[in-house]
Amino acid sequence: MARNTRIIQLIIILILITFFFSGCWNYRELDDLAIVTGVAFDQAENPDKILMTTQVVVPKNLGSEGGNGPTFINVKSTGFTVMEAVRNYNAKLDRRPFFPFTEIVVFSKEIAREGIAPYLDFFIRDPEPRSQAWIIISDSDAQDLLEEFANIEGIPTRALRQMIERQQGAMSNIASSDVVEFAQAFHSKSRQPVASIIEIKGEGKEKEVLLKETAIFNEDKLIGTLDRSEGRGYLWIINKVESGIIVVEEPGLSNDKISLELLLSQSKMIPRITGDKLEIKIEVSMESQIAEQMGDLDLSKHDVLQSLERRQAAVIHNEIMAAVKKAQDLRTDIFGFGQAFTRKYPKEMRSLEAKWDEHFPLIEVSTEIKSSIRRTAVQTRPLT
Amino acid sequence: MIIVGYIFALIGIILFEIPTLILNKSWWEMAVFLGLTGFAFLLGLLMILQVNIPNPVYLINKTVEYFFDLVPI
Amino acid sequence: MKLEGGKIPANQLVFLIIGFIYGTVVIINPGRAAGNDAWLAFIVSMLVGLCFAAIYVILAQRFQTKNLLEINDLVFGPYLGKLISLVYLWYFFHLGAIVLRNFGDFLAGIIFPETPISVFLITMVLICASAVRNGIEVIGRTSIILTIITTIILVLTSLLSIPLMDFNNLLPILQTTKLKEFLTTVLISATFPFGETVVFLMIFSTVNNPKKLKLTTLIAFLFGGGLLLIQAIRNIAVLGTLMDIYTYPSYTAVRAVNIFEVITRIEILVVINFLTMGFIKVTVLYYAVSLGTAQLLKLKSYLPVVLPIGILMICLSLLQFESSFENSYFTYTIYPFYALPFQIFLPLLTLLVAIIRGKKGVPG
Amino acid sequence: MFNYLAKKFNLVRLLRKQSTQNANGKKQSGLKISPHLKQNLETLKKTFKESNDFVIREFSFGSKEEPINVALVYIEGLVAKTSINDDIMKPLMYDSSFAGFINTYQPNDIIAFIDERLLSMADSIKVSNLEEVVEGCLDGHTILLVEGETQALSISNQGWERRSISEPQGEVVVRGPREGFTETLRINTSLLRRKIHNPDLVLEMLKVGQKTRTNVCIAYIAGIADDGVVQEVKNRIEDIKTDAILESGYIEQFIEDAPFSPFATIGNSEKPDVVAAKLLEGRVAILVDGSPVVLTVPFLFIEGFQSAEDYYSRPYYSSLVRILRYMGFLFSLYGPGFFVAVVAFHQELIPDALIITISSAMEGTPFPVALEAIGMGIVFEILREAGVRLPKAVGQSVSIVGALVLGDAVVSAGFVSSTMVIVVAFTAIASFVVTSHSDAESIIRFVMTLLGSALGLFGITIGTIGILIHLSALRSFGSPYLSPLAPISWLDLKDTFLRFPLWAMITRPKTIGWNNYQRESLDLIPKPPQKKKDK
Repeated sequence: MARNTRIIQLIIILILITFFFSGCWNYRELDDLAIVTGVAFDQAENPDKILMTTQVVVPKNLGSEGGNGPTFINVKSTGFTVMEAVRNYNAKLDRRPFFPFTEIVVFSKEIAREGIAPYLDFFIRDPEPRSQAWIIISDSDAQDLLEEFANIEGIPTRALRQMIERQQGAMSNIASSDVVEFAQAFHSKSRQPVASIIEIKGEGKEKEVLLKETAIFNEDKLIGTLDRSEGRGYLWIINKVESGIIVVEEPGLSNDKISLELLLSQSKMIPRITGDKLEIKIEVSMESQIAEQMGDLDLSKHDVLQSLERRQAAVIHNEIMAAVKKAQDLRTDIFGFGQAFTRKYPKEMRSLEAKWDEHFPLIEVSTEIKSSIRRTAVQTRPLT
Repeated sequence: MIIVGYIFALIGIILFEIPTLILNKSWWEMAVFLGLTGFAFLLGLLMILQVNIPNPVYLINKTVEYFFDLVPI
Repeated sequence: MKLEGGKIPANQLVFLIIGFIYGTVVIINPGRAAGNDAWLAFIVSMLVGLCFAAIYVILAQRFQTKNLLEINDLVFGPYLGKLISLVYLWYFFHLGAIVLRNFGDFLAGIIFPETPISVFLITMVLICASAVRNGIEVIGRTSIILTIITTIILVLTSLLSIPLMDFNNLLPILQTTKLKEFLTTVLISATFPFGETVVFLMIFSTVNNPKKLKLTTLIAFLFGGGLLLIQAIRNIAVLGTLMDIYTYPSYTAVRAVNIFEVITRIEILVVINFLTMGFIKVTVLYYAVSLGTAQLLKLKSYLPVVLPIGILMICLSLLQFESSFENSYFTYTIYPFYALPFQIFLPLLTLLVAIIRGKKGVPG
Repeated sequence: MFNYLAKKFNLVRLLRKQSTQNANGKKQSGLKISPHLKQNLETLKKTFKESNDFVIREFSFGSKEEPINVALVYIEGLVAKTSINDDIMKPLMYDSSFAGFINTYQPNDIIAFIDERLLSMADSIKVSNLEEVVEGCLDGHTILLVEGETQALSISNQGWERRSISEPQGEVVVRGPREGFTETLRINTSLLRRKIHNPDLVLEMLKVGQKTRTNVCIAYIAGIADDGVVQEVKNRIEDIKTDAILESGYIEQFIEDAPFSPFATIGNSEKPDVVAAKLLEGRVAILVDGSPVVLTVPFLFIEGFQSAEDYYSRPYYSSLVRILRYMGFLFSLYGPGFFVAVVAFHQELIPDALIITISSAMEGTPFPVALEAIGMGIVFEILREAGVRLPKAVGQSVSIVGALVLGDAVVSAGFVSSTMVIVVAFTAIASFVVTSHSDAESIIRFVMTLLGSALGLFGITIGTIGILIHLSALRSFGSPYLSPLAPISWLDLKDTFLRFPLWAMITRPKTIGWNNYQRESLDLIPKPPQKKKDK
């Protein structure tokens, strides 16, 4: 009996004390917050300062009974550091900026060339921003990407994010990474990060944005780009190709093309050290189906199919080798070959790792591609 | 403000414990309770008033570091 | 009259020890220095911890129904025994304050940045006090449910973060870290959390059937160690090279979970784990200190000392570190050596003296 | 604490004085029946304070010369009049002459003679005390007093208006018996007897309430129920010194283990099959005259999640339903609290897909979300109370007005956000899933909402730990309240989250009926019939 009174007393005291002590410090209503969906960094006029543009949604105009006003606003602020710029918002915005729903982080090319690590620290250290925001390098000014352009989503940042995620699933020829992936690669001694580049075309109402190519970095500095086929080469190597179209020429005399739709792909890198030589073998095994045929060859024949498979393998091989060549020319190990060596030859790598950028270009890359064409979709023979 | 709350909390604790102790006539327990509470209260009050109190952990740090120097690892 | 009349069955002790071991490790990562070998370090340190625990169990079984303070009295005589008991009590008390502080640092630093740390300490101590006042039986029963919930949450978060995992991150084994770093990690995680189970010498005496203690402790260590292992593997596999730059790797690791855009940011589950397990850890230590103090002062009941000790614990935990940097310096550098005497030397000494002097507990 | 306060207000001293006075003033028991009929009747009249439902019917029979004067006393409305006419008065006044009564008449033997030869009533006992006469009257017996005798016949022919056995409103089942307990104790015990045809079913009668003298029956199955628990129940009931027991709820509140806990530690049911099942698990049932609600002890936390129907339908679906019940319970505890905590402290937890929807709904509502949650909670409780108390037809319209009109108007007027209405409404529905703990649920829901709005999820977790501590400290007649979860009992988990098939529930609950733990044989699992090997 006495025991139970005690508990009640304690609960009462607990409640009283929680109320007494919590002046509700962290209490912030949803309608005190400005939900940030995207951030863009540009060089401010003062070369020491950062120009930070933030996209904030206006929920009032978005909901089911929403009004007709703009669905988002872009707010600019400057500061010597990211955090200072964030604080400076308070002088500009009627609500406190709230970062957990940030979906993209855009950097202008010039900032990317100087290095983006200082900006990323905020996204990793601070508990608030989401570390899964996509990193985008803008061809022109970063803030322009947050301006309105033709899209279905209604909010530019959302549209950009959807584009990147769709692109991965449907095309797989431009690599992208989020803040954590970028930071992991940047932090690692034997791997370098990549990101997507988006460019703006047209003006005013005609304005549209498109995913252009893959940016490759050395440490945190942008040093080059991979075009689309090199981009897919890169993705083949790191086993991230999900889908895509491989266009091969029809066997025979005509120049007609056949589109092969990728169904399945799996790749592995196998490092080997023989003496002083570093070798790496990329094993790709993939399956595809014929999605489209422009010519009129009967594809149901066994040897035709085999030759198609060979052509397909050649295309993949070329893409891979192009990507490797580009990276080796730029001396930046975006593929994580270093990591692969470290896992297999930790002892040898201890000496090599220090001068990895010298060893990396010397790696001999070979491929082994198991290419197969499984189906011909619903057609077995061409229309003609 | 904090001090007022603090004193209220203290009074609460005393009111919470004392009746049972009186009913059971456990005087020694009461003495121990009051002594400990008094000490804790004083310590807390000093901390609220931001008086510097010697930190026992520094002592521990110093001692262990002394042994570090003694035994080079 | 015994201060604690309650008895707990051996299976409750299992949960209590698991909760205690998993305690603050949910958030604080003792295997920081070992990088991607942390999981291996955990296994080794669990074995070391088991050796520690063997001493405690042998001691407890030798003296059947006696708890630590009574053993000290019996083995070292009333005066020296009291002194040693006092030293132990200080250790438990201080450990409780450290755990509390870790708790407050995390909550006030990450989850509620604008709220003063004392709010969390006071609430936590209050809830622990209510558990302590209810006695060991209630603590045991509460620990069952909390530990089961925690295990479920841990497994769930690990399963949900499988898409983010790259098990290659676990490789290469024992190459990137040097032997010294590895051994340091083993030492750190043997003293924290495994060696801290020395506090159970205060609780072993309340177990129903002391014969089962060995098995119980073994199961608890294996299970608790298993939880740490799952967690360590998850964190390394998800975070990879970034593992060592984060203060709270578990928290960061599950942040990235995103299933169908609906199950996102489940790191709050980790926080809940931390709260419940931290509660068990603080409660056990708090209980040991309260009971010990009452025993030392020959009180009839330990209830009156519970709240004052709570206030003192809050004071100490606020006082001891100026900042979380000092906290982590202490935890990773000083603490292992500070804890070793309590965790291994004193119990070993007690056991040896007991054997030499032929002291034994009266069975029953 | 309450003792302390009572002392403060001098209540204790006052009460002591009162009770000594009572003891002095009361001393009239043990009055024997006197041979003078008139005197007895006078005393009885005085005892009943001339109440007009107390009926005395004096008549005489036998020979004209030596008529035997008798009197029937009873309380109008408690007895079956036709039975008095046909089975008591008629035999005495008519049949007595045929029975050769005059010849064998012996003084001092007349009561026995009437009892043995004349009365055609099944149940009659001889009483020799006026106290017993009064008691018998009050129980609905008809008492036959005879001039010159120091004994009286107490004839049991109760017959009062009673409600027929009907389906209990509170526990409706789709599959299972439709009968429910009624207000009459005897019928209730008979319902139990009809379920359990076993002499081991013990029904012990007690009278509780100094003024109401209510019959209370303790039922248990000897050999299964724990003797200690039975004794404890008896002791606690006998210790009740109060005026009135009007409903089993009175008994519940006087004997429960944790009077300050929001959780009930005594179970109740209106269905004989449920009570029979609990008796067979080793529990003790308490039946109270005048109440269709039967109490069962010990009551465990998980019993709130078990329903009779779980055992009547097949195990898969009942397991699913049971899990849903736990989910509903959790949701109704944490729904508003969690929502407030998330919206006011941990906005990052809201899924991407919902953040815009929720925040646009929250936009422009005048009150802080915590206040909204608490206010809507109160509105819901009011609506529920209004709906329950009113007659069915009106009650429905109240809930329609409440749910549809009020809910819709509140949102469109912009007082409360639509998300909050959804949360509160769903919470409300979820809270109907587990009815046993519904009062605790409402209280804890408010506490959780407060904690959630003060400290976010930290507050909720702390509150949960607090409730867990409280629950694990509770006991119900010796059984830990949270058993079989804590202390954990692996065997009993068969009937906790999942309901195992009946043939797998071999043992009785560990903390309750363990002194006779096997309830069925081991190999009851249905098997295909053995094939004959004749071909």
